[in-house]
Amino acid sequence: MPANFAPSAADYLRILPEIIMTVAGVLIMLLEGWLGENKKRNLSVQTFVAFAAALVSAVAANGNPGLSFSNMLIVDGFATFFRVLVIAVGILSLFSATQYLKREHAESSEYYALLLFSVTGQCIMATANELIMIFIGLEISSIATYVLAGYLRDDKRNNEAALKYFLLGSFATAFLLYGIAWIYGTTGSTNLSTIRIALLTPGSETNVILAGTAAALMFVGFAFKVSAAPFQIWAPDVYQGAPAPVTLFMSAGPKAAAFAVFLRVFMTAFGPITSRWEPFVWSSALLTMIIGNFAALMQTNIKRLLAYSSIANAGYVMVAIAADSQIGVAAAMFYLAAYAFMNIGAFAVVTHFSRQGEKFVNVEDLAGLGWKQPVTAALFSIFLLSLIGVPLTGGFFGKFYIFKAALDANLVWLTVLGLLNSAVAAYYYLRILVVMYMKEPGEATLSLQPVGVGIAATLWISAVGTLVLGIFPSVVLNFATASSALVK
Amino acid sequence: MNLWLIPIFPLLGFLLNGLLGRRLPKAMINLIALGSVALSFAWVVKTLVGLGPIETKYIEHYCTWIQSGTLNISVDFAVDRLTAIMLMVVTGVGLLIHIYAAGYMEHEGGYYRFFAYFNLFMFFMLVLVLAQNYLLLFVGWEGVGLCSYLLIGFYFTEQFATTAGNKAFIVNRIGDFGFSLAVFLIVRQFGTLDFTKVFDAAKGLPAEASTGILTIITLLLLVGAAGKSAQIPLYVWLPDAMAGPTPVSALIHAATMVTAGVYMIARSASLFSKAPITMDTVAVIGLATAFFAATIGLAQTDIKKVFAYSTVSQLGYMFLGVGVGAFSAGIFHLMTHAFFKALLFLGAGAVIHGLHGEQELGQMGGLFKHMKITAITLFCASLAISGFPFTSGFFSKDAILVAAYEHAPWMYWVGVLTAGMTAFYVFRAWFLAFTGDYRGHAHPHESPLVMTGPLMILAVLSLAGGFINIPHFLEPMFAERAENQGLAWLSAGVGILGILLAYVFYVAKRGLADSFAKAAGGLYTLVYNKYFVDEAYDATVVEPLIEGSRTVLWRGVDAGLIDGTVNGVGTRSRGIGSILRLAQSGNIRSYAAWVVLGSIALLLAIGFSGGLR
Amino acid sequence: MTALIFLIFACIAVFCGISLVVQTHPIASALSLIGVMGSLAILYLQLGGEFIAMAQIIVYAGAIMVLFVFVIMLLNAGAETPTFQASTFVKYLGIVLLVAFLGLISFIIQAALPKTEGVVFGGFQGTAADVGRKLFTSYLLPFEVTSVLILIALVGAIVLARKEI
Amino acid sequence: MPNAVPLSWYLILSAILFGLGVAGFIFRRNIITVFMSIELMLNAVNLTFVTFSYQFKQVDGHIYSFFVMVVAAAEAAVGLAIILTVFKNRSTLMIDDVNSMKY
Repeated sequence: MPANFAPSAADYLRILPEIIMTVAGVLIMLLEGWLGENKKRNLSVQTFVAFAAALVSAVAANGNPGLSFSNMLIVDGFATFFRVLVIAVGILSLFSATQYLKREHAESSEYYALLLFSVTGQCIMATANELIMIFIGLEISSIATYVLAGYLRDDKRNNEAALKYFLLGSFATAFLLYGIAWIYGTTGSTNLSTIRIALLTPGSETNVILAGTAAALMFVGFAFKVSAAPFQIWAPDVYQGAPAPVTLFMSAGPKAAAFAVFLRVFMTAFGPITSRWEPFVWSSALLTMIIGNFAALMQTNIKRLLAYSSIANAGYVMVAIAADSQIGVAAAMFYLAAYAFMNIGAFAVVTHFSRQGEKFVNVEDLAGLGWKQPVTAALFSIFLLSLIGVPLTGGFFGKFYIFKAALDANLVWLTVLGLLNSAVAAYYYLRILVVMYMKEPGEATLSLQPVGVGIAATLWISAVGTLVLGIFPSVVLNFATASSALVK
Repeated sequence: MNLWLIPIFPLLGFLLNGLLGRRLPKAMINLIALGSVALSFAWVVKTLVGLGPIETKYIEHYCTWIQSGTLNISVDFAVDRLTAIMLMVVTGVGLLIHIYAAGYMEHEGGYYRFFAYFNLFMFFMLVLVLAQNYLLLFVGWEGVGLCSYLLIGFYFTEQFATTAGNKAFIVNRIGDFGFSLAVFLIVRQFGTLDFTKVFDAAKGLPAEASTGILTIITLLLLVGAAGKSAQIPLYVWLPDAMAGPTPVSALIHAATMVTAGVYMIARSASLFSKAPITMDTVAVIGLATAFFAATIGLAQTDIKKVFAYSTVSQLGYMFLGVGVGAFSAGIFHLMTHAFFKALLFLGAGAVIHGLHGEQELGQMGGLFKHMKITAITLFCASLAISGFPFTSGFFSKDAILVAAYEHAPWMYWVGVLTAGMTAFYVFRAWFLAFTGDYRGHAHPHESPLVMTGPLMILAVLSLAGGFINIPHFLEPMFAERAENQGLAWLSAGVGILGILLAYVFYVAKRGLADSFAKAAGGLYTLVYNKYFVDEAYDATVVEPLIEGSRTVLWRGVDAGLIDGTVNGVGTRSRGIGSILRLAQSGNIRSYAAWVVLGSIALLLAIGFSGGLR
Repeated sequence: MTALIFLIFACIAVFCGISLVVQTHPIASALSLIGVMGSLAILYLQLGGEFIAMAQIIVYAGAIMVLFVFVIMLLNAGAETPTFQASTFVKYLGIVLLVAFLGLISFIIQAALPKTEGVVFGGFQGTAADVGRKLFTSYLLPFEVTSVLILIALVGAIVLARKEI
Repeated sequence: MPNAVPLSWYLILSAILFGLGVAGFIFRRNIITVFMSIELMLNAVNLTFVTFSYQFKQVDGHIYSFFVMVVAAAEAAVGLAIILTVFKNRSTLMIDDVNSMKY
């Protein structure tokens, strides 16, 4: 325990992104009162500035990596990767939310503030080096997301989504906490590195069993947050019910952050007892892929379909975790980045298309989009192709690395079944493409307005991101590989 | 040599036409689309002239694509003799078909879109051919599949076109599954994807140690090749793919893309030749496909369908060739096939064009006097595909059959029989279309020069293309096979016999065919319905997939298990509607029950078995 | 003495816990929960957690539960109306399974836990001063971060409950 | 009767309470009661923390349970607000009635 507890300047620098976002969140709520009704639109600009500043400071913080605040936080490549990722997700969801809120006549500073706070929580998760910090970060992120999911509180679907998300989320968190309590009891600490050391010291057999039990309980909590089977069950309902830009955010940000802590906890703290948790991650990965892909086959609601696709994608990342290697971690990181872009892009199209009150959310409604708005449809196609895993997109390389990592770890059957799954997955993405390009435009498509600035920005950035990750994967992959070494 | 320019031209064409095409006049679109392919062709010629005899492989390295651990994949293009042939075929035939398409698509909607996709296809096909490692090849491989899908579904208003596009895509996914698994295994085994390194490493492996893994890898590659090249059992998509515009059928589904599987096997010859089991499988699949598709071709009445099944059949020949180790013969046939099959399709397109969209042979007849050029050029192509002496097909097909004879004589005999059938049904189509009396209602007319020009060039190539001695050219890469004049003449004789039979059945003694079909009865029905393979696929693969997930997820688990314990069995089973519920019942408590069940399962596993070891 | 107190309050806690699960009226459930919390506070005291025992009473039983009761009153929530009749067999099966599962867990804990000395009253005193010292040194950051959490809860509750968006 | 209580008794008690919380979540139909079951689970967790704190003779466990309480308070505020909105829209507190999205 360090003797001097007073935080140093370096400590503050390392949590500068969180500080910026929190302060900005508070300021924006205050600003609304001063600005008055007609200046509301500037709120999104200010939020963007805050995000951008946080992004810069997150990158800057990586220049001076290390532990801070009595080992509560760790800033390293891994943390920076996920911080940048979740802040980027925040920015993209901000772009698409602005237009949505205006459309629903629900623009208010609280939405932006909650978005900022939620991303703050995810940044804390990314940097946390302590189970208790992870827990608090997770709760900040989750509670803000619960509220966002029910943001349009006069909408029945919003309510239901929020309630389901909240009740089941808290339920799963209780399991996570119980796991934390047991790991504390087993090792006498909640610091990840200390736990690792404690588990490495040759102890009694019972100790390992208890640690395994604790790992299983924590697995429940994390698997719930990343929507991995058999704890994926909340995701379709919540994704369907929440406002489209919130779904966009939920499916990328909190998920990425939850995977970050998942990776860090299981690789660092539970690294010594791999043989205990690897099998259940393995089974969960397989189950997740199968449930996600096969259930998506028969969906008609596009939000629900994408929700199942999001579950299936979580399954692929679980495969990378099951590989339990440095390459696996790097693959998971890469895939999460690629997934964030393609998924956000897809949901941005849904946001744009659904119109006020989310009237048009069926796959069939998209009929003829390819002719009515060729550019939107083309961008959507890029995202779908990436989700299918066609070369030159991020999704392809993501899957490539993941399955390569799995093969390197001798998970031959998982690789075979995973590849089969991604072959099945092509079918339901394809259905969207077919409807878009090969059906006559229907009522929904004909009444479509041009794409607004915010959603256009989201679409283009996501498309560029997807393609860049597919054509020049080295840039991100090298960073991921370098930083994955730190997670051990 | 700037090899990268070769694929870049069509890519530029795609971008220009794709982004600006809507606002450009047709002449401009033509200029961009045709010009880019012409430039690409010119650059190929310049490169090949510049490289001279290409004794060794010429490789250009551009950049490192992926550096991950020990795996290093770079963007490299390479030219060797095999590539040179493919480049000439792809850009040359591609250019001719582009020119033809400018005439054919004249009055179709979405003109710019069509050429944008067409150019994109050329780009990916050239990447596929030039690639120097498996990953880059896979990029091209997937890309051409995508373009094929887009172009099959080009007439999006027709429901059939969309389902056909789906079928093509999904079957190709099965092939891709095999291919990608093979790629992973190659990485695992050799630590690289670079062709030269992989093949050198494979050569260095001792036979006992390598046979097993190489057999698996090559079998998986074969799955990929079979999907792309429409071999049994993955051939079902190709006949349906004819729903696309005819130039697409000619370029993608006859001359170039579908031969990618053959090219890939020839490219991986070093791996395949060390896996005798796979080689035999390739040969048997090829032969079976050739025979099987030929029998189906006998009974088709749609002119494009006839040629589609003949494509499947000819691809089977190529597989037979590479399967028996005669890689050069396989590639030889690939080239000549590109000439005469492109010609057959373009000719068929000209007929359809002249008849305003009529494709049924029953609605044709006596067209010779209306469209002489088309008829004559098609006749040349038919001669070539029948293996008539001294046409291109004669040389290439017989090279394959002779090699097959040396491998196993029975393969030769089946092959010869197939050759006879091929000659029969191709000429059957020709006679039905061009001789006799006109049976249709449209006003047939000859196509413009922009369409007949390419036909004539291809006709010359189909007749004389066999004198390009490909096996000799490829000798440094693949050992040349012995010749056997006697066998060659025998199969040519069977071909001529087939032509004569067709003449007897459809010109000299009309009605004989019908009575014959009647006599065959059930057999004819079976063949006419393509052995009910499509129906079997639906029943065995597609339906169970959908139905299975529906049944298992909707009914089984939740209704029985969760609701049973939570709410009591009695009430919930009331009403049929409530039986149809998933695990996703929408009920929070049931969701929580799932979470609990999952956790209990985990804990039990940990507690009892000491951690699921 | 320690054992007796433990047994008494453990029994109260379990009894109240069961009561929470079986009562159909939410107010009854809420009161049961307060009972659990109160008895747990005593157990905390036994374990030397004086600060946490007080917080348990003041924060949990005092603030959070009042909020619950308030909402129950506000919404005028009545007793649950059974929407179905669970068959007796299933009911008893459920109880048996639950007891069996709890027994199993108890057994595992009993067997797997390292044998340490028992709890005696006063064996360890975590005074409020100790807690405070740690909270503002080692745990400074999480402590500060929880302020964000509270802020979110505040904003969230307002967003969801106010009249217009 | 022994004067010292084995630590495992406390842990068993917490496991039982946790299990009761889980049971409450699954078997109760009033949303508020379901939510209270979660609070019961969190209480069980707190007991575990405090027990282990005794075992290690350090106050860290107390601090963890303190944080859990803070989180529980925050959750209660937001959760009850969500329940309020659900009630406003549907005029019901029965959890089984909130199932419009399924399959």
